[in-house]
Amino acid sequence: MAATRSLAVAGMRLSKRLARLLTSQGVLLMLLSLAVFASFRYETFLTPLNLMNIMRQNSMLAIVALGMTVVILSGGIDLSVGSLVALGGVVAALLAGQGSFVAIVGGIASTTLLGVVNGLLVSRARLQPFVVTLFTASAARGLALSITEERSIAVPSAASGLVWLGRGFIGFVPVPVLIVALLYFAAWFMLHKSRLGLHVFAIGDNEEASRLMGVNPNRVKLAVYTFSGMLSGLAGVVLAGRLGAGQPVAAFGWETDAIAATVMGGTFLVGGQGSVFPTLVGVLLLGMMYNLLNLEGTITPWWQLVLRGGFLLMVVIFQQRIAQRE
Amino acid sequence: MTQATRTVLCMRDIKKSFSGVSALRGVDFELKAGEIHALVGENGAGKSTLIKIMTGAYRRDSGVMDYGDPVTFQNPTEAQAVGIVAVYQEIHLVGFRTVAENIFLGREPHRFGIIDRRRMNTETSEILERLGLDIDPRSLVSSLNIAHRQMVAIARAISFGARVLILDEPTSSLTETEVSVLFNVMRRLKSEGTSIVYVSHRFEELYAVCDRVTVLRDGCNIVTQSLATLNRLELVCYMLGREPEEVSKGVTAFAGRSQNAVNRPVLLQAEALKYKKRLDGVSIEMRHGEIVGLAGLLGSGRSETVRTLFGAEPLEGGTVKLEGNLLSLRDPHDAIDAGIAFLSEDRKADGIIPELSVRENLTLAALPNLTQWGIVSRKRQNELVDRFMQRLGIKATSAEQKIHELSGGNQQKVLLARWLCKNTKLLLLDEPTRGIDVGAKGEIQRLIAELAEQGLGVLMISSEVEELVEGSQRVIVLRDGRSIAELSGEQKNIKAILHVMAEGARQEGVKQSRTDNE
Amino acid sequence: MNSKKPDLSWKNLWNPNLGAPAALLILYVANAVFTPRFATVSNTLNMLLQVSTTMFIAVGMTFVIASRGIDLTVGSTMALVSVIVALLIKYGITVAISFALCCALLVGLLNGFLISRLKLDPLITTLAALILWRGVAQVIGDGQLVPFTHPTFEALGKGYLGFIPIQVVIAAVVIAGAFFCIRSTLFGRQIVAVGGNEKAARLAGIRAERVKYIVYIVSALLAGLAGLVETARLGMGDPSKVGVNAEFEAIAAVVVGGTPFSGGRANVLGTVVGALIMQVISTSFNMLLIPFTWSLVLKSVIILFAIFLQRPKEV
Amino acid sequence: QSGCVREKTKKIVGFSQTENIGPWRIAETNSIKEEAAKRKKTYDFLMTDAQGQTSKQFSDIEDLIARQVDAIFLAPREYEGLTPALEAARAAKIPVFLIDREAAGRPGEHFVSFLGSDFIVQGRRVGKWLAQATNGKASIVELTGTAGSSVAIDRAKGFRDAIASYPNMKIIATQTADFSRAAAVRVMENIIQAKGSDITAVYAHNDEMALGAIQALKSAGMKPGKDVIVGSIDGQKAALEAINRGELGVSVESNPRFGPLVFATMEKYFAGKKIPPRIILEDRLFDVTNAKDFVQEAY
Ligand SMILES: Nc1ncnc2c1ncn2[C@@H]1O[C@H](COP(=O)(O)OP(=O)(O)OP(=O)(O)O)[C@@H](O)[C@H]1O
Ligand SMILES: Nc1ncnc2c1ncn2[C@@H]1O[C@H](COP(=O)(O)OP(=O)(O)OP(=O)(O)O)[C@@H](O)[C@H]1O
Ligand SMILES: [Mg+2]
Ligand SMILES: [Mg+2]
Repeated sequence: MAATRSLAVAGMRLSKRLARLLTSQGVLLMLLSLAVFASFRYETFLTPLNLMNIMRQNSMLAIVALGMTVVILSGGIDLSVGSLVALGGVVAALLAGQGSFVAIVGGIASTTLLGVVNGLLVSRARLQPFVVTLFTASAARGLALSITEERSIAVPSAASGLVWLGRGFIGFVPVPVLIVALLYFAAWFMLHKSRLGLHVFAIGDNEEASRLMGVNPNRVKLAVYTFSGMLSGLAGVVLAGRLGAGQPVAAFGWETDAIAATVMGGTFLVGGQGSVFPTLVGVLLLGMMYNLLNLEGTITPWWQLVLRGGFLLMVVIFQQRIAQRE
Repeated sequence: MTQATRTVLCMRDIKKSFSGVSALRGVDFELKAGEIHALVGENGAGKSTLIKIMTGAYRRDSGVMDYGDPVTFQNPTEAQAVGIVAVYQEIHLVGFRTVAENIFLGREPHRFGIIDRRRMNTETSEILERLGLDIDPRSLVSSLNIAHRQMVAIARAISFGARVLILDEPTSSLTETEVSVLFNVMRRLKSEGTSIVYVSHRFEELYAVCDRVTVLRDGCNIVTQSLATLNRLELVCYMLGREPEEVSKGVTAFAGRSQNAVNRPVLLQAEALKYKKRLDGVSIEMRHGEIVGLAGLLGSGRSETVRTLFGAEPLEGGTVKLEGNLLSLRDPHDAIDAGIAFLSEDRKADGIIPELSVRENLTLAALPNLTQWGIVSRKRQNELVDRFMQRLGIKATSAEQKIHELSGGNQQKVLLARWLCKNTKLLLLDEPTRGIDVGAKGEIQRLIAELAEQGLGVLMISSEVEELVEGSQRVIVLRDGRSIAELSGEQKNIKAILHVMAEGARQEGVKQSRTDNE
Repeated sequence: MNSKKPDLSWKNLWNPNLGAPAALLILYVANAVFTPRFATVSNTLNMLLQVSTTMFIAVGMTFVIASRGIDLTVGSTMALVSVIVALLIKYGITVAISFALCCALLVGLLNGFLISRLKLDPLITTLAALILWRGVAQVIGDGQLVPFTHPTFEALGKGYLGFIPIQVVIAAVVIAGAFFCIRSTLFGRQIVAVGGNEKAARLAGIRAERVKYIVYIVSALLAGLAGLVETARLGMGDPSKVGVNAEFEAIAAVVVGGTPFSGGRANVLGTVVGALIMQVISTSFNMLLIPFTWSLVLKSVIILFAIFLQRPKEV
Repeated sequence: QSGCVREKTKKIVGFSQTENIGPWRIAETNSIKEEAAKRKKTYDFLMTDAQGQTSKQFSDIEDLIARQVDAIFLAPREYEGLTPALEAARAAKIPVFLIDREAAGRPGEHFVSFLGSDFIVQGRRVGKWLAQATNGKASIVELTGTAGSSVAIDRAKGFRDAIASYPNMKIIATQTADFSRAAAVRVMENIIQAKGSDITAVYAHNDEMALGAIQALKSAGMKPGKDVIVGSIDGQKAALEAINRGELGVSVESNPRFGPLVFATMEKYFAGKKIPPRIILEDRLFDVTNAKDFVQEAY
């Protein structure tokens, strides 16, 4: 009796594992099939240059989406990431005269600070994350525009470290791609191996229960919003290095792309379930879509919007189907 | 025998109010070393609130708490750190994390912040084994049934090696065997010097394990006394604040009710119900005015049976006839239209709409009847609410109070009223008296019997076998998703039911339930 | 006995529900003092005029959020309606308006289908639909502005009833209707029940699926109405700029007004107050000629403070 | 099928557009597309849309390079931020022609040539015209374009240059209306509330906003063209019609029809001819004297 039950439990766990694997590999599957389609249709798709382009172009969004994923896992949402990217880039560009190190640290510090503000408002003041970050987003955008007097700030070529961060290579690997790889591994490790990570999942799943069991939700929330703010700043710095300029109007709408990538990766918006690597796949899927539209090059912009919206919807439905099968 | 003299925890003049409504009005409470201290009282007396103040889950408005030194806990973590651990009334676990993660949440074995999962899992296995539980530490909590979740919550609390262990109605969803395992553990902990606060509405349990009892009523402590010197009747009187002669005798309020519905017309015929792997041939036939009990072990499919009858789960086979009419039950709406009502076992998830008022919750199902041209008549709504709040004795500051602010028992009454204020023919009750105090329980049982006398058919699930024996005319026993026996008359006794539940229907003289019909 | 501490009683006196009206009052009074020509009839009417399209959407959004959803498509719906009505107005006002509203209905139906039938998450679904419908609007209008002249239709956005702009009158009617609907109708109560606890509502016989369907349709239709008014006011259809960010303004109005995201409560009057707060801020910033960039910062800070005033009490 | 396998006989031209919002941009895109369609036999044409984002435009150019185009037409989002993209194109030996806005970099090195209008001059011309029309005495409301865009910055600068020499011309309010008619109506309404009849002139960074402002003025009971003189830039059809109605005072042309010129320049380049580093378009000025004659050909 007991044996059959434990066997049943084991079986159930196996099938759940499989389903979860599919949820993450569902997007991977889509990504691969899209890639296969593209390599037949466009002879230039499978060139090393194009593939590197895709990875490099999307590394900033990937960084932002990582922060978003962690916030979403904790049951929150962060709409301020786009504005923070702009702010981080602008601050870095303004400080670039003082040397790369100052610029990079300054850029990241400024957004980390705003991440802390988000975290405090959400945790201490118990405000709803959607609203808090909606308004810190517009505040940060306003700040970025104000301190630059609405202009883009060129990064002087003297700030070689900053430029290297955005455009450099180590061996044949672009630096931004390397940063993304490191960050995702670190975040994966943090989420699945550390106490903090477990607590992120726990409060995202059931905050009240976690609180009663001795998790301090305020501290965890503060941590995730700070983390997200920090990553946005980093993405902004990398972007400034890549473009050679800090732009107050940069990264408009990245928050929705980041959310879309997270959801495409199968992380549930209610929190508590999901992982980071699928988000990366989601980012690449989004990026590849843009890349293909460019390679095709003849679709009018409005049809591009229709295709994007339709495609996103399709992925979401697909994910839902897989999740329901569980 | 432990000499229970030293005081571990002492609370004086604790006050707490929620947005102006007093839950506690100056409670004193004293817990001695190595005792099991029962905390009893009607629904809404303030037991859970007192417990949450002990652990820092709520902040008290005033009063002192002495735990060696005067202490004020800001949150449950601080209380845990000094050895005060609680299992709360609503099971508080994190669904999509594993059993081991839940048991160690907030105090994971770790090195530089990195969790030692192997140690966590092995220690969890040990803890579960000690409780006689066969659960994989790595399975997700959401995949467990309520009883197992409850046991996991208890295991978690026990594993702290706490000085003070608080159990708020831990047994409300456990079976007898699990309860006895729990009691053995409690006795052992007691012998090791742990003090336990134990909340339950089941008196046998109190007398089985508890040393002393504190009775709360309306946010005040009425008495603290050794249970050995207090008999049941006195205890009930303290709880209800009434004189002994007012309090009726008998185990349940069903006792002595007329039980005669043989001549009434047939109400429900459900045959060979099938649903996923959980139900595989359940047949039920019942008449107007009949109370039929549904017995079975945990997971035997009782809840699924009533849920499919109500259209809450899609039926995958079998037929349901009400008064001879074949029903097609696609969703609860269809069932309600046909005159079926359903009270779920999970009040919080399936019953109440927390942010809405008592009035809205009570009239929710009846709303279409109170509506003309799409507009809800406030007047008729109020009349209805007044009538039923009075008839069921619902305790609330007003009909406009939010339902989540009521205590569990009163919430249950509101939910029952939700169906009574509509014309129903068949009432499906899943654990209608779970977590409800004696007073309210009696009222609800009386009410059920009264309704049956008026011609309503009642199909009732209960884990308390006495309730089934005394309350129902017939008891149908389920096992592994099948109806295996039907007991009535002489056969309908506790021993027989338990036997069939556990062993199947091979006992002589027990009528086999018919899957083929006459 | 009566030795209550003053700060305690103040805390008890303070009702978070009063946060939004109090903020509105403070803002209005402060502006009346500091901003020249602010507290005049004409300026007040001007503010009401400007806020009315936001009001339509915000009222619809209140319904959606009360049912524990969210609808980001409203801005794109406005754009869609805008192009369609501008393109069709030459076939007569009835044809144009009814066809445009049918398209809005379609948007609502699709949202409803995806969210209540396929059980997709509303945020991501309507986000995708937002992109999709904006694209469709541009495809239909070929990205171009569609100018037209039709005095009767334009009156919807430019006309006056007595001295009150017609759109303000319509907004007042919509608000009154919505208030009544939430408060006294079966449908209103069902929305709140579904938002409060969908499972329980279903078990009480409410067809939650249908309720959600209708909620998204109502929201889309109100967005369509906003699109009509906006188009009439501009005298042209504009698929790319009409309704940009309208969804966020509406959501902000709803939340500032005290309807929580967690659903189960709908405060229509609160939403009205919320929308007014935001309008007062932007009008006064325009009038005080505060540079746009700084006004973004200031506005956010003020609104965050208004929300902070309404934060839930701790137990 | 331009997207499919490449025919080696044809050259590919890629056009990276900033965004496709508003009549002006769309007219520009259409002009280039039409011109490309005329040369279908000799050129394949690809177009990308950066949706107003420099970072996307950078990626678009990278994609065009990966696609191995033979020439790139670039309508930059902004002056700063595209230099690395231009460098990448240079490394891939792909000539770039900047149109309508400049980008940081050296002509002949990072890009072949810049073709376009001078936004500062456009602003200056409106300023001058207004000064004459108002006899050097005006209280001006300025409606600026999208915050942070170089066009808005340049048109503001040129205008200020022009009125600097007139002490009685004052800008009494400057607010952004995002190049959009809807936003302009709103913003103007609010400014009218604040300034009322003080306003005697409006300078809008594009025609769309001017039309919005005119609408707001009319509904406030003021007479554009009489009480308030309105000047703007772009020269789109609706604006010329407004000039004919007497509501709009002036619209300085900002010609969006780059197609013929940019293709011609590219062909010259391929033919090995020398290309000047800046090709500045002659922008016309439309006012009541000539608007009638051009209203038909306007976009
Ligand atoms: N969060 C809350 N908000 C408002 N009122 C509350 C809250 N929690 C409890 N109350 C009120 O406090 C009183 C005591 O409730 P409590 O839950 O402590 O009762 P209880 O003795 O545990 O009852 P039960 O046996 O039903 O569990 C009740 O009247 C209840 O309405
Ligand atoms: N395969 C399963 N996966 C998840 N949960 C299950 C599974 N099988 C049974 N359960 C849960 O086990 C519990 C008991 O099942 P069921 O409700 O059918 O039995 P019951 O006799 O009514 O028990 P109870 O006394 O808890 O009401 C239910 O809550 C059900 O959800
Ligand atoms: Mg309780
Ligand atoms: Mg059950």
